[in-house]
Amino acid sequence: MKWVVRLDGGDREVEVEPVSGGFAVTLDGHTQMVDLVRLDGTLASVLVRPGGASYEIAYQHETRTGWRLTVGEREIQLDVLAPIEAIAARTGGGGAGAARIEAPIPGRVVAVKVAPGDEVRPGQPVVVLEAMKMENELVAERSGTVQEVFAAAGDVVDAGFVLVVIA
Amino acid sequence: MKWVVRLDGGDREVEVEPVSGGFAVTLDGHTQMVDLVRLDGTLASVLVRPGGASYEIAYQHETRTGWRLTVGEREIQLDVLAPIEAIAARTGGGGAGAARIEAPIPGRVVAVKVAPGDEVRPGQPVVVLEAMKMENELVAERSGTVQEVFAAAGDVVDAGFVLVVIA
Amino acid sequence: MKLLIANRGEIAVRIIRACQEMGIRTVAVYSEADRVSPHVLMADEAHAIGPAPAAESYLDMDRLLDVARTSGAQLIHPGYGFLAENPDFAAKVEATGLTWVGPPAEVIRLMGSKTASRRLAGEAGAPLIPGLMEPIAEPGQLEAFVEEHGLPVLLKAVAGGGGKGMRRVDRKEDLAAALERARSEGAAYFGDDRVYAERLVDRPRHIEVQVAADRFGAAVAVGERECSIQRRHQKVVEECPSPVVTPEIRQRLFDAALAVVRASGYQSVGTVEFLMDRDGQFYFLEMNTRLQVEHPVTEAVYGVDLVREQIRIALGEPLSLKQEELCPRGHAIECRVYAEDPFRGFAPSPGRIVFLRRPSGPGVRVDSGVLNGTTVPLEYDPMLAKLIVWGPDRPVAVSRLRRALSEYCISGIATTLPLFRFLVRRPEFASADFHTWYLDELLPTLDAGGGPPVQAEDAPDDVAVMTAACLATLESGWLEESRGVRPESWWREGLRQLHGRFPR
Amino acid sequence: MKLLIANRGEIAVRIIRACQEMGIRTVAVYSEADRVSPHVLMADEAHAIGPAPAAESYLDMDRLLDVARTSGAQLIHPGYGFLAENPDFAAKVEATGLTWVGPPAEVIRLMGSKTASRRLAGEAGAPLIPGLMEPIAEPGQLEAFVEEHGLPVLLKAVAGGGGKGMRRVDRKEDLAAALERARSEGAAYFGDDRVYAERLVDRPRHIEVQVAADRFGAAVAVGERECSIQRRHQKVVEECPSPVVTPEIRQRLFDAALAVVRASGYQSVGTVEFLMDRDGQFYFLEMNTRLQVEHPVTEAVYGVDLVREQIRIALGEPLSLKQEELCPRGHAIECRVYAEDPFRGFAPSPGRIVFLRRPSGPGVRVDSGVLNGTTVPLEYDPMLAKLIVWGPDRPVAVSRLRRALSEYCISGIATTLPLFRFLVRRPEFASADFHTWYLDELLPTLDAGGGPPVQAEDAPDDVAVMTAACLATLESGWLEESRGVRPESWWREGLRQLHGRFPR
Repeated sequence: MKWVVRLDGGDREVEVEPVSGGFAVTLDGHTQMVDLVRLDGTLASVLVRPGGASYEIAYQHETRTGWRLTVGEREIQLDVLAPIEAIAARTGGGGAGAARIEAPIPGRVVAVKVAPGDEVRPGQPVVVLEAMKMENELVAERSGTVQEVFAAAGDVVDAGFVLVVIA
Repeated sequence: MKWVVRLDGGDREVEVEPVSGGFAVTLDGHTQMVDLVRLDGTLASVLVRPGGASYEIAYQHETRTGWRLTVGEREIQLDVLAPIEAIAARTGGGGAGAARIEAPIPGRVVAVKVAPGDEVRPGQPVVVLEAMKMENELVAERSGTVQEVFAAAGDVVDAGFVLVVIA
Repeated sequence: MKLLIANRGEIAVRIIRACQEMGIRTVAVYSEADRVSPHVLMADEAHAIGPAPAAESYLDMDRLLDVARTSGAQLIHPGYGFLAENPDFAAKVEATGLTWVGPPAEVIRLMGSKTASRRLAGEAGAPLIPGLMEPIAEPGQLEAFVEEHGLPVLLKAVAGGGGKGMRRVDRKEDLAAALERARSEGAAYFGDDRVYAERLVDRPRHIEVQVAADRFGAAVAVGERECSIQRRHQKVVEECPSPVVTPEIRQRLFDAALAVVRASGYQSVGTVEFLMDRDGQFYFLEMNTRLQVEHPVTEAVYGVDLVREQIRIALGEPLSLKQEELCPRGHAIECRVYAEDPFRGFAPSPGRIVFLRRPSGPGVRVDSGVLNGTTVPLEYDPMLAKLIVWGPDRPVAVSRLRRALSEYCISGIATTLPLFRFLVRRPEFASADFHTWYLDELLPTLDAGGGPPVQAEDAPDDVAVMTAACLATLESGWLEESRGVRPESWWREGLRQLHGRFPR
Repeated sequence: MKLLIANRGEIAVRIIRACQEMGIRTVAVYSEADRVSPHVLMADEAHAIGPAPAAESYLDMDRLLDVARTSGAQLIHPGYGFLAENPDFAAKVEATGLTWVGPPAEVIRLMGSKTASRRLAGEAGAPLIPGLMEPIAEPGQLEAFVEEHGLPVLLKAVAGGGGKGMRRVDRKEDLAAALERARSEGAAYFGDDRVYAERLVDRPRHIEVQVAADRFGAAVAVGERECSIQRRHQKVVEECPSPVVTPEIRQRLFDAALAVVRASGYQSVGTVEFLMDRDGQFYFLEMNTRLQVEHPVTEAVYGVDLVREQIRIALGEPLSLKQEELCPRGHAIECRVYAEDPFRGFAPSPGRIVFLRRPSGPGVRVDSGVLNGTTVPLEYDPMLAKLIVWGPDRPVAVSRLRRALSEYCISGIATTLPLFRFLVRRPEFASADFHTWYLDELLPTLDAGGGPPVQAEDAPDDVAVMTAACLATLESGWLEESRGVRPESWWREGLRQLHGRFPR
């Protein structure tokens, strides 16, 4: 199975094939054996062969494509995309397709500044989200028409919750 | 909802009614408020009102009617039965109904000494179960005919697993 | 005997543990946000005291006294924060005939005033930072002070504390406006618009002395702590002993601290705080009339139990600690684990903890106020837990801290753990070359990008990339599908369609 | 530098932690039963070494040396158990050019023989229990010994150890048969049928001295431990210091232990074990040429890191410990948490751990070899973890132990935790009035019924009864049904039918 893993803005192509004792994973033309065992829904033991390097990895599937891994002392956020998605995401930025405003951290919606049908410009505030004592303004990243609004003032939302869809 | 809770061989009748903030629980004619919150599948916080006594209770639903609770420093094993079951279990002991030989601890089945249709006498060895380096002989508690055998030599079974049913 | 804890989180847990070891029964109180908090689960009894906002629960004095009365508690322990330094609450508790686990109300009141406590400390012989001894009545006083002592100066709210209510002024022309703002901030935060001025000490170290005194006049200094690693005047890392305090300085610190204790009639455990300049001169800062967050580093090095001692003193027993028997051993460091993202300006990060693993093993102690699977409430101080390590000397303690940090894992929310992992590898940390401005100066210089710089010994990106791809493969249902099982969720179905366009 | 750990469980974790703090990379090995054990997860690399049975994995010397070679490890740490006291393995390791973290192979071999080590200790001046200095060649020697020293006597396998291979004889007419059986047991367990005899010490205490010696001739005694609470010669609770050892006895114990160390040419950390009779006389028992399970109580009281010291010695560094600087502080107690049911004859209790909560807070250390949600394998020693508490004196340590035990929760399998909760409340435990037969004599006297006697302060039955009824109600689906949701499982359907016959 082929994936494009996006990390710090860079894309890496990865191919994963199940084999006895784990996965054969090809990255940058180099294939290694990844022996991955999940202990529960949040923790995995990973051994990479040859070499046997051992990693205890806590993971969260945060959004549809977004994963957060704790590898050793590092906390790493990355997106795992099907190849077609990676291409769409890269070329679609300017106009086509829908853009979603997601809650970057959990919080309480203080205000929704748009309604379906509104035109928005890049940088225009769309939602105000409060977490503890700080207010965060979420802005539109591109111009378009507000298609759907999934939150209202007073709602408490998790990270990754889609607040507004702009078409 | 009415239950009979069996603990150390004694039966206690308990009535549980959901009320706002928990359950009204009547035991020995005395009703108390039990505010029970489950944290996950194994741990509950219980506050008993009035008084507010707080208990952190780890629990396991071990067999169909069997529960094991850790209350403070005590580990308590009890059966929670529907009233009809309690009566059946109490009157049925001598002859009628089926008797089940269950694995008292997890282990590996070394030998099954009976087959369906065999007649057994009380005290007759039915299954040999090994846990670590010890072999435990499980014996029939009453006479009857072996109805079903659910285990074979070599099986690894959990506590409470029904090995043999005697009718 | 029964003790009510008017607090929550890790300090409530700490107090419950001390009580359990002393055979004292405990009464917890909880707001609606805290029904399944650890202190509720661990106490002998627990009572609801109101909605989540602290003003309607943990700060509701009458409600707390009510619970104390109906539960039959004889003592009230305030922990730190909330009502711990509120003299009115202490007075109410005592008026009700209950025992207040802390110093007398009038001592809390006296030391709660920055100017009154400065005056008292100065009279007792503790060195003071040059500054005004009285609140500023009119701007001319401030100008005269600046004329004499120069700039920069620090304007401080008389009622301030815990790093709040301070304003630095560098230019003469800003003085008047700064005074105005400092006054209105003081009024807003503390209900007291009085402000005074001190000379600003350049890049100082924060050194504090742990004290304990009983009602019979006995008092001891239980070593010093260094708490110079702060962010915006809030302590983040603390250690005992201070790496720069010599035996000679230590003796003078102890003398100054005990002079303040005696002059104020202090009874209970408490902390006398000092600033130390680059030349090793130290100055009285303030006294905290309560248990400190960082008390465990002192416990680790001196082998004492400060909470037990505090309760014993409150019960009228004489001090069990004797100055000549207090003998430090080794070195201890504490890190405060907050639900904040240190590389995004310490943005708060409430949410649900989905995975929690605490470090353990030799020389490691964790005082935690959160459970796996529970939600960190939005309403309170975001400190989740404290990690304390001890080692026979500072280098071993530092390497142990590094090891313990690598074992500590909290997923689901951002925490300050990555900051500590970064700090513990800095050369300034190893050489203890820091001051109270260190962190605020360091963090903006990092090419942040939302995280600490990656170190050579860190796990490589490749491992994360490969692991994420394997996890996505497992969750995609593709493995089931290739065994003839159809994926069922919309997400899996979508993935299947997307992948269907590519050769496998 | 890289170190291979030829072990599993908590001791592998302990060694990994020491290595991490020393900057040494670690190589774990695992059998098929241990793929997700903590030591595999924590090490820098991990290699499979075979199926679950120890003989095919953790005892497979060639396989271990293979992994050491291919992984590039320079050191091998054997932990305790498995190959830790196998002189052939130590010799093979050294022959391969690797560094063995332990004493030289010939010292292991020498001290592994009960009679040879007795002879050596006696010649070095350590007091010996009256007994034969050579294996019994023919029954007449045993009869002559009994003629001189009386009964009862203890027959011991020359190659025995760890409490195995011992047989008590009380009657003269049983001597011959007992000797026969002891010989065949020795042959069966240790491949060595040689047996010797000692006078049986009545209700002795087990006292042992922790030692450390380097290759330059320096040696220190790092205090003593008392390990008298045993079941069938296996230690269950250990403490440091011994509550009955006076400074004068301590000095004599240290002298005897160090004499044995010097006479044997010992290098590494190790333990010299003694029995002490009711009059305070002590006798050399044996020397353990490895790290002990109970080493953490010494670490807590003396503020040292024995594993770090052991690795340093193996690397050829001089001892960092000096006798005059070793200064005990307070008291520490360790409990060994086994997957065994102490109130059913210590029946093994393998299975899956469904809930695990470890105690924490001041003075508490847990060295654990298991994770929540994992299965305890059938194949190995059933020790899951060690709980170690420290307090400034023994009474505080005992109350802290009690508190920590109340926080410790392991569900899913039976453990020895209930035994410790029972023990810690016994008056004999508080007064330290015990001996090595104490537990074996006490347990049969209990009106067991499968658990410890219920104490007055225990939670009442009613709470369990009410809670179970509420949980059953929640799980029955009745609440959903009363809201119009039909129960779906067969169990819920059955319950609904049963309850349907009764009025609600």
